[in-house]
Amino acid sequence: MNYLLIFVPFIALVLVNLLPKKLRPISSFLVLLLILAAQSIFAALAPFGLIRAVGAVRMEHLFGFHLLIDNLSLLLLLSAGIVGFSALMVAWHSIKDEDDRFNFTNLLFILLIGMNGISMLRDLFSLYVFIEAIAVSTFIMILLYKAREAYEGALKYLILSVVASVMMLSSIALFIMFCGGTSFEVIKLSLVSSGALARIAIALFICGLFIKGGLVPFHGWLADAYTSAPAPVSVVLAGVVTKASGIFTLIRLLTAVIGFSPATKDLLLIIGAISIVIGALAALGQKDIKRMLAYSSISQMGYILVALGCGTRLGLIAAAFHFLNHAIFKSQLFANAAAVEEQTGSRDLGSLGGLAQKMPVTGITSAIASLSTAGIPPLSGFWSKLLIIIALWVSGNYFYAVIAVLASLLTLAYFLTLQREAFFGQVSVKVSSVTEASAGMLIPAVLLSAMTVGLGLVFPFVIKYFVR
Amino acid sequence: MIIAIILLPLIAGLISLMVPDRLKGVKEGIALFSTIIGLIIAALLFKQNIMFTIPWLGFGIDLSFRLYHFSAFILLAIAGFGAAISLYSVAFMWGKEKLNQFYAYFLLTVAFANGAVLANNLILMLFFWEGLLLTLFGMIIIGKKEAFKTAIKAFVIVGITDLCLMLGIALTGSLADTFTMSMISLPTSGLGALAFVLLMIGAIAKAGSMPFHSWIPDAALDAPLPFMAIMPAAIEKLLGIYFLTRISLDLFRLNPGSKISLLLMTIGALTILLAVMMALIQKDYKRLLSYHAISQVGYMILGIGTMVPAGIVGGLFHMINNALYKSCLFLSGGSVEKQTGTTDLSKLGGLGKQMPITFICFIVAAVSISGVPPFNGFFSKEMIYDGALERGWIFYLAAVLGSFFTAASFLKLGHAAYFGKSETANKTKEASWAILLPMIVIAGLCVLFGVYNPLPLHALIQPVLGAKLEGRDFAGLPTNAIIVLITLVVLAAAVLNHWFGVRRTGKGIGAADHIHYAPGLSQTYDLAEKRYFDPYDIGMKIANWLAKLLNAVDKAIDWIYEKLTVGVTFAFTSAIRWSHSGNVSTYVVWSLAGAAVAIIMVLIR
Amino acid sequence: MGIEMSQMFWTFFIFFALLLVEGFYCIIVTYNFLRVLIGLELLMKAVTLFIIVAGYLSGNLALAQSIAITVIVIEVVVVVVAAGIIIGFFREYDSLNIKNARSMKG
Amino acid sequence: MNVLLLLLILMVLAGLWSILTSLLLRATIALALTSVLLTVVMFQMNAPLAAVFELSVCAGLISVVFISVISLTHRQPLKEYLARRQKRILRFWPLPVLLLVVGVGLSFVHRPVHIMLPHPTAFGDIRIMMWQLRRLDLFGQILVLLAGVYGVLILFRGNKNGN
Repeated sequence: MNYLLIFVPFIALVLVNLLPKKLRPISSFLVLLLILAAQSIFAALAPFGLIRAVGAVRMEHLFGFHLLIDNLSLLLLLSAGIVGFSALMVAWHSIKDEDDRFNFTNLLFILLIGMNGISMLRDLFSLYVFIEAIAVSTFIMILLYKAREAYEGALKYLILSVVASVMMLSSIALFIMFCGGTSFEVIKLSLVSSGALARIAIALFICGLFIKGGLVPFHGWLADAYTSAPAPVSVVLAGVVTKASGIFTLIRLLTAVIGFSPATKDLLLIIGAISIVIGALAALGQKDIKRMLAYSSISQMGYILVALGCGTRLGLIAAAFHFLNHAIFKSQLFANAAAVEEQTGSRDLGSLGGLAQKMPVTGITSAIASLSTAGIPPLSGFWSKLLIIIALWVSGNYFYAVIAVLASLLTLAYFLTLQREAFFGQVSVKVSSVTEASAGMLIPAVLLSAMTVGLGLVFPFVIKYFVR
Repeated sequence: MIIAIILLPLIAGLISLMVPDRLKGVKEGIALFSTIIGLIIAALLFKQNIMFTIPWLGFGIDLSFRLYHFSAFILLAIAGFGAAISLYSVAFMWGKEKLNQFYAYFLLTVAFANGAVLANNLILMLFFWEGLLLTLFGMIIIGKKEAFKTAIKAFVIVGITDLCLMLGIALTGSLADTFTMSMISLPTSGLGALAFVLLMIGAIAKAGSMPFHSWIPDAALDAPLPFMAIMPAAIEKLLGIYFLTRISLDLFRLNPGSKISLLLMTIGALTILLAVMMALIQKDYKRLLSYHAISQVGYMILGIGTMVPAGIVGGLFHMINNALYKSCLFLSGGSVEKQTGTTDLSKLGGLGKQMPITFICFIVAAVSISGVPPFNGFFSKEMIYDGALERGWIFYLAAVLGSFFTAASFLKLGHAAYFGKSETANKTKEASWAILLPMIVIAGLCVLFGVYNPLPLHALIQPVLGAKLEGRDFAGLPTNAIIVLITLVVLAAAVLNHWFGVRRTGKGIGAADHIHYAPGLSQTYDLAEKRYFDPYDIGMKIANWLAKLLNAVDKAIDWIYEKLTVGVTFAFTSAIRWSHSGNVSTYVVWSLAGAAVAIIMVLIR
Repeated sequence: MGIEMSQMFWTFFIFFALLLVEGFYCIIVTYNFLRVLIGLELLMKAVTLFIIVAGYLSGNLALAQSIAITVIVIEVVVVVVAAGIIIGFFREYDSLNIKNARSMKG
Repeated sequence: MNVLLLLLILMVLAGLWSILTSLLLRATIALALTSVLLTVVMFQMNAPLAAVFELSVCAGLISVVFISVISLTHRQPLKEYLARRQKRILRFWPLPVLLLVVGVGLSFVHRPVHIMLPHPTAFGDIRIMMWQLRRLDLFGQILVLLAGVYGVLILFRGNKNGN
């Protein structure tokens, strides 16, 4: 099963490209949709023992490397499946040109393989390679339409991404020198006896991941890249890609390799708190829907980070749960933004207004996702924030707990601004003839907001998923 | 059994959500059936004691339910209202849109409320508590087209207070080292006080007290009427006061002299007065009632806040009484709306003849809420007065004043709606039996609980306090004759005031003018009028001014919710925006600086 | 080996650091995207050097070489993609000046 | 060791040249020179395979890429270029100073470091290492290359609208 998760998409990618030209776009779309759906179902059901990971034993000799699935991997597999599915649905309707669409599916294939790889890897350098594969395909995805702005966003992302690579590779070199290898077991074994330079290596790698995940003050590229990316790309980018290469890898690293030392905890807490506050404040001042969502993304990553910074099991569960929630509601919000942009041709909050009357489904779903992000009960986002705050409080980080609560008010403030400017109030002149988006755009939004509500309502069972 | 009462409405709700709108009668059947079965189960469960715990998530979060006399009593009340209101909804909502959603939310509300009452674990309770918020959101949003904004407003206000509740629960849990409610007993000092206040905010916000009330009047206009009868008037109140009583009596060791008690009483007194003054100037049937729904909570909070047996028993008794007469009032409003098509008081009038049964039910409920003996509101209010007087005359004064205004506003309401004339009055017919039956039953209960008050007090309320009752029995007639006398005087004053008001202004209730300006009467009371005129006018001016001020306060609360955050953070925001210059070099420098700081941190720790 | 090894490490480390300083300085100070790309290249050179040094000093040269080769492959892909973006940027703005890439701010 | 030291100093100087020179073409050549020097350093350190890669890919391919980008984009008039040349000194004079300060400063730091010997399971042979133990990296490389291929397809394809 483990190998299938990366080889099936790979083989499918190759096969799809061998097809006659006419068949390519539709077949690649359908195949990828199928794979994503299968992956989501697998990841959702696997923890309950409903699907067995079959045939995982003998394959190792064939490929000669280890891919291990644990519950953390399933989390990323699930998020990648759900978000990829939604992005693909959005892409099918918002990308008009067939070639562009085909290129998008191809790159999404690569992203999917990359993320699946990341979820199962047990080697620091292989992790880096997969992260880089994701990054390269992301640069290209941002430039899918070759829009004027997109060059700027892609270049900023590229430059900071190389800086991140430099940090991570230096750290890998230090690990080779002071631990004698790059696989998780080797590093973990020798980390105990290592000195200051190994600790610097850890810090460097974490900083590289911070850049990839867009935490303050490493976040400069994030808002520009998200804003300038085409609609379906920003769905997948904000929903899971940067989180997979940044935050997820960090969780993996912390749990499997380096553990929680007081210094790491402090680092996570401080960076997390700064990200929460700065991200939320920056989002408050935005006029562009996507940019606002991008900054909100930074702030939400901060929440995950402070939860990790507790260093407790509960904190870890909270972080994982928030990771999933964020994947769901943020990709949904970007899907909504895509629908708004598609129908009105504008993302500027100043020129929108009263859209809830014209686009009721988009209005309600985006309200649900916004409120979930802000941690308004009983939506799923509330539960993860509750867990984060409890985790912070129980582990004695009262100051950070208070920051987390206050910042969730800020979150509420900027989302209310968004709702008020875009969806409430008088129907502005510009949108007076707007109609609801097409069904294809709405399906992911409705699906994802149903998930938000559903996860909130069956929270007890969801949390069991993570406790396992 | 204990699980069944949660699961039954839950499943019924989910089923009715799936029933398409075309199939008429199916959803109604499901709702009626499940609520009546629920009522039977609740009756069977009554007087039982069950503890039910299965270990669950770890971290002290267990699937733990506890049935004892208090929760059984609330359970019974919820089931009763559920049955009555589902019967009413069948008639009221027949043929409207989005019925499957309405019944689904309604049944889910009942299910979550049952769960919240039964839960013996704070986190589990919070879970059900939040479920209610979702159904609240859903209920409002299926109303009118503009309901979207109101729904968000309600969601945000209740959501924020629930955040407080959540913090309170986290704090309580860490202070008490357990989330199991029956094992918590904390002092209210230091962090304990903070925890109590946080939990209290959640509880009184659910009950709809000031300053968390402002969504209720809006929702009164936008949401379907049975929703108002069940959510703000009955179930939320029951839950909020239930939880407030639980935290004040069980979870925390409160004593009468404490600051917390003072805080509760102040909130109660302010809520009574401010909301009732707002009610006085309303011109819409439902909106007027919804402000009373807020004001009556004040009595309960005041009663429980006194922390003396008379007050607590009074508060709880008032809770059940209020649920009765307030839902009866809302139902009467719905009946009027159904028959006349409007709730605007200036368009209503003369309905008393055309809708006699509704009128009688309204009168019963109105005199109950005004505290006229021997109806139920009278007895519970007397107890609250008794308790309040024990703690300070100022609270007593507030309660009595509130009573005065309550009576005055209901006189106005009844006068405007049921007496006099209007264009539509003659064409109006009495409502159908399914609408009348719940009203009659509830009105009957109002009388029963008043005339034979030992029944509710002995069977339902006094066991809750147990040893804290100090052996006293509040059943029967009130013991303090002076308080009764004052009450009667106040009621008489209200009637007088109404009479003068109608005489003086003649507005809103214009149909009654000719009686008051009849030649013989006006000369007889000329002198009295001259003497009474000025204080009354000034009084009314002050009242108006206060009402306007309160309106401003109301607006200000809205403003804080919506604007102030933006204003305060604007400076920060613009500074941050300025620093994001779009220059990639800057971003690289930030990253490097961040990495440097990280490395230094790692090295020095 | 002890002290001698230690000395060698610090010597190599100094050169690694100098190359990093050059690279970052180039990224931060120059106005031309191609020069920024040259700065990035210098950083990658520094890192490749450091990886090989790590393998050389710890006797783990096989691992270090295989890692270095992978890094070089990735590096060339990134540079090619970057070159493509820069050419597109030039077509769009008719200039390579980095100051043109400041339209998104705030 | 002395040879290594010399090569490294040369490498830093070549890097410095590539930054300080005012002509882009020269900068590219300087970068290639840096690459070549790195190759020699790698040979000196007994890493021939990586060295060959570095030489062929970095010194060769990347230089070609750079030069083609320059030829596609470089349209600066000579006058402007000469004017800018004067200002460049203002921006770049701190670099050599900075390098000196960093170099001298770091040379005072001599803490003993504990270098770990290779893990017992590690293989000394690069071929075994690469083809048998690090297959996942190879798979990752294929992914990166695939992404690069799509990048070239998308980025170098002319705009459909004919621009």
